[in-house]
Amino acid sequence: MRDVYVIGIGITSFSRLEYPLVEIAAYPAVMAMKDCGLSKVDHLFVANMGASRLNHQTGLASALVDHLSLTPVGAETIENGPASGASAIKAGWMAVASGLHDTVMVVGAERMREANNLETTDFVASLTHPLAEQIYGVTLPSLAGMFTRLYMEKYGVTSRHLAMVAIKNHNNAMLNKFAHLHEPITLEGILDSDDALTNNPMVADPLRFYDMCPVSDGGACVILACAEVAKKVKRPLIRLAGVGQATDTHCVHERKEPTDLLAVRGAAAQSFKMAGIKPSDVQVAELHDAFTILEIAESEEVGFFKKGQGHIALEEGYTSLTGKLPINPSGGLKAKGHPVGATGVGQAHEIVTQLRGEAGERQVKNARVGFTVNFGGFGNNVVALTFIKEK
Amino acid sequence: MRDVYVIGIGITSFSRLEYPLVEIAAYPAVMAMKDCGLSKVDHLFVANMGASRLNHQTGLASALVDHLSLTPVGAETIENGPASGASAIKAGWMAVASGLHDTVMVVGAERMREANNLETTDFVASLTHPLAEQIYGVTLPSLAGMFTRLYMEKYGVTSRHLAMVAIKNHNNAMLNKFAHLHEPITLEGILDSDDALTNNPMVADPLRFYDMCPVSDGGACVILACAEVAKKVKRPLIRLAGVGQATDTHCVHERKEPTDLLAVRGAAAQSFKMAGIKPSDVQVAELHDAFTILEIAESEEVGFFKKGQGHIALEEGYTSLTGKLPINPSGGLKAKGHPVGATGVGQAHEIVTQLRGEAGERQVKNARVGFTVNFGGFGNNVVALTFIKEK
Amino acid sequence: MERHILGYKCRGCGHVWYPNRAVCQDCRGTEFEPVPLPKTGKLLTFTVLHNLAVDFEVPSLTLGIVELSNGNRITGHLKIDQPKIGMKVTGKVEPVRQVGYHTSYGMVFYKG
Amino acid sequence: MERHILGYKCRGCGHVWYPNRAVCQDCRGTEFEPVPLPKTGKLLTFTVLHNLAVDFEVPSLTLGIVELSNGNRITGHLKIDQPKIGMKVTGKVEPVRQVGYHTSYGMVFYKG
Ligand SMILES: [Zn+2]
Ligand SMILES: [Zn+2]
Repeated sequence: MRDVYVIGIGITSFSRLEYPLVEIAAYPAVMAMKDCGLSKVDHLFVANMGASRLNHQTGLASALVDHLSLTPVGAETIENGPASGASAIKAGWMAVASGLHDTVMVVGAERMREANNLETTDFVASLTHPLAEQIYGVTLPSLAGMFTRLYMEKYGVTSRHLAMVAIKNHNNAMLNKFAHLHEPITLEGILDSDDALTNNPMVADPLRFYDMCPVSDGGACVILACAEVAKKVKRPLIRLAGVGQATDTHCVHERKEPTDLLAVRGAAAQSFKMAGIKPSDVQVAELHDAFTILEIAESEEVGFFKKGQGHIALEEGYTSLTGKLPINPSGGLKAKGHPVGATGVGQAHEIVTQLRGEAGERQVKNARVGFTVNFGGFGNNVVALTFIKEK
Repeated sequence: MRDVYVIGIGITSFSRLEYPLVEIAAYPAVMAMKDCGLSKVDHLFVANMGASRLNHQTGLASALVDHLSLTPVGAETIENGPASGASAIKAGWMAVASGLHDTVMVVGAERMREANNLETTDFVASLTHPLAEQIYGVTLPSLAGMFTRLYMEKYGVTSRHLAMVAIKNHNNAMLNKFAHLHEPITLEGILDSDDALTNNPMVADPLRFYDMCPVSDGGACVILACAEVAKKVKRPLIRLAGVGQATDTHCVHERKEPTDLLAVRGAAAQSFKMAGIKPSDVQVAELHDAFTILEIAESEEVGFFKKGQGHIALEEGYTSLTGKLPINPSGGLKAKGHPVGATGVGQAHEIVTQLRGEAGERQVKNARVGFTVNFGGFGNNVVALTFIKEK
Repeated sequence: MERHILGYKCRGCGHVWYPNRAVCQDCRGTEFEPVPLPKTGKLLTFTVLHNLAVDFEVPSLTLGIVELSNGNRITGHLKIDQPKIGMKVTGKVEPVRQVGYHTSYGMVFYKG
Repeated sequence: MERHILGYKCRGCGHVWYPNRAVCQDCRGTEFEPVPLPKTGKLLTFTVLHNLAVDFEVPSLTLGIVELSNGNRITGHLKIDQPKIGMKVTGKVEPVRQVGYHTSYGMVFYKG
């Protein structure tokens, strides 16, 4: 197995984008090609979840490979729900590590805001079990709500802790021009004031509006390459050192300990093992905070903190931009945005930007080891990536 | 790169299936596990195109991996339009060849008949270019119709030749219990009699009803493994010896010679080269005859016959079940059926069945080298696989 | 006739699964026999959901996970004013969703 | 004002692409300027399509590919009784599809 490097990156704003999906996908791809100076690649993987239903388009990878004038190279679309992005990166890693291809472009793209909010909610809910969850109107927020209630009961997490995740990530997003939300929020405004319930209504009790990520359009791209190509390119050497994946029961109710996220635990352990590092070696992480509770729970499951201690670390500022282990410096899904198929690629984009030292005002100092968790469904298919900057 | 073998296969009937999509996917998977005696695999790839739009389900691979009790292994859904199946097999091949996994299950599944015909047509048409084709009501049959008209003009193919493809493949399907259509047809009935235009109306002039494949539900599975595992399993050794893929322009109107299928040509050439064989070494082939004209055109592009000579070979019985090179012994998409995401896996299933010598009444004698073409969009993303039986 | 939600009992090891699966997680058996699930149990967790899919014509839904008396767990609707984790509940099979002409039946839990 | 279908002229090499692409196939340039496509050309191939998507309220559509006078090719509707490969055609930009409130305009070709 060969070493695999990220040699080029690109991203769009995560927000509402008024151009066709293939152009949302092409923009970061062209940016990434310019970033590394390559004009051709050997293969294309596209991560997308909603094109068929929300945008009336199938065969997106085939459309993109032509739009980028990369024909006749092969192309596939990879779907793993909201973890499609990291799954596509995993596929690209496999293609390069195996020696089959020297360069692989991975593009994540999604255009969700063409549909209205009810349609989008219903679309994302199609991840749940058709016969045992969907028929009840179960949505991802409702699963998160039930999970949060148990988490609070068991570990002493409060609404205040959840709000602190939101505030931290909104603050980080203020420093990220690509982020969807540039809106500073305060405990006063979303929790303590008389208007708090109006500003921040219940959505899936105990989760409130500001505990949820926005619905975003957006695209991101990473170009992967073998060492030989990576060394020719005049960019910092960022190695995709660890790739882990694990699955869990489809129905949340089947999980023995419903507050455990075993797929996160398994994927992270694999990723660290492949990279030859420990959780404590990680210096910057992007975790899948589609709901505020998930940042806390994942930070425990991957091994940064003991189970039930994530909210304490948060409270102590350990995960702030200036803390010992900044989590979601980009703003996370919570404030950077969540164009589902693009999210995992966007996380990798942020980590590479950080490890290169190109993150500007939100730069985590001297970060050499970065990590991402991309979470499919309600944690039933999770991919975790480890990135290491080489000298 | 390691050698990769197909060690287990399974399939459902291609027809109308009244059970949930995940069960359509699980049935052939269980059959394939029983076929090779494995109860666990290292990874799952699912090929599917329509679940999100037609069946209101996303994250199908995550659903299936749990339904088969294969958690915590990783799983992804791969989409490449009607070539999703072969693309997923390619991904599985990559995972085994690279040494990352020893065993990979590839399942193709589709449930299309839950939707009505107009919806299905519109769904498949979402493969065409949104701005330059879809807005005109362009569908896959209309692209095939325009292609056929030129092919007739240029190479002397007639409606009679097209009907002969249909009749041959319907006859083959009569010998395949898994086929969708068990309906013998004659030149008299579909072309020569007074009732022919009623029996066989124009759909996309010059293509008629019997030039089109049916809309099918169905699933198929192949389990891939490295040599070490393959040799332990008590099944004939069928090696996936060649994997080729190529893409072409999204808009058919952009192709310099609109009667050329360059992606078929490129994918086949790559596949043969990797397998170390020539087109003339192939003894049985499954070609993507979603429209009768495609069997003829592909048989030329892959190098079985010179360009413009495919219909002559057909006429001479060269491609019949008892001919020198039987094409579509299963009945092909035309009569076996076309559950889009499952089709490529179904083709592989047939070739493995033939090379094993387990095809019963439709057995091609002493076949040792088999070949498949799986065609995404209207030929803009094509995957070609070569299978060789080892002694 | 009283409606039931079905569990699937593995013919190999006797474990009852809900919902159904093609292969038993415990013994890898592939044959199952449908058995009615019990209707009483205790509430494990719940939420009140305010953003609903378009076909629900109510302002909010209370959803919960219940551990049934046989140990199986199930997701369902709660028709309970002040649900509490750990409370005893009893289910009835009722219409839970209407999409076009298709009515889905599912478990609706009441207090006690 | 007369409507046009736009081609995209590469600022690098001058090639006009239709439809647009992000990268020029010939010179790998990424900047394009929209230019109106000519409306006359010759018919390359066509079909009469009888199975239409649900939003077309006509029994059949005649679709064709036309090579325009500048060499670009375009797919469009034909309003021609007896189309023949090679015949001269002239296009007008007209409504071609209505999905809900959204009208798409495209090229409709007439004889001559
Ligand atoms: Zn069992
Ligand atoms: Zn150019």
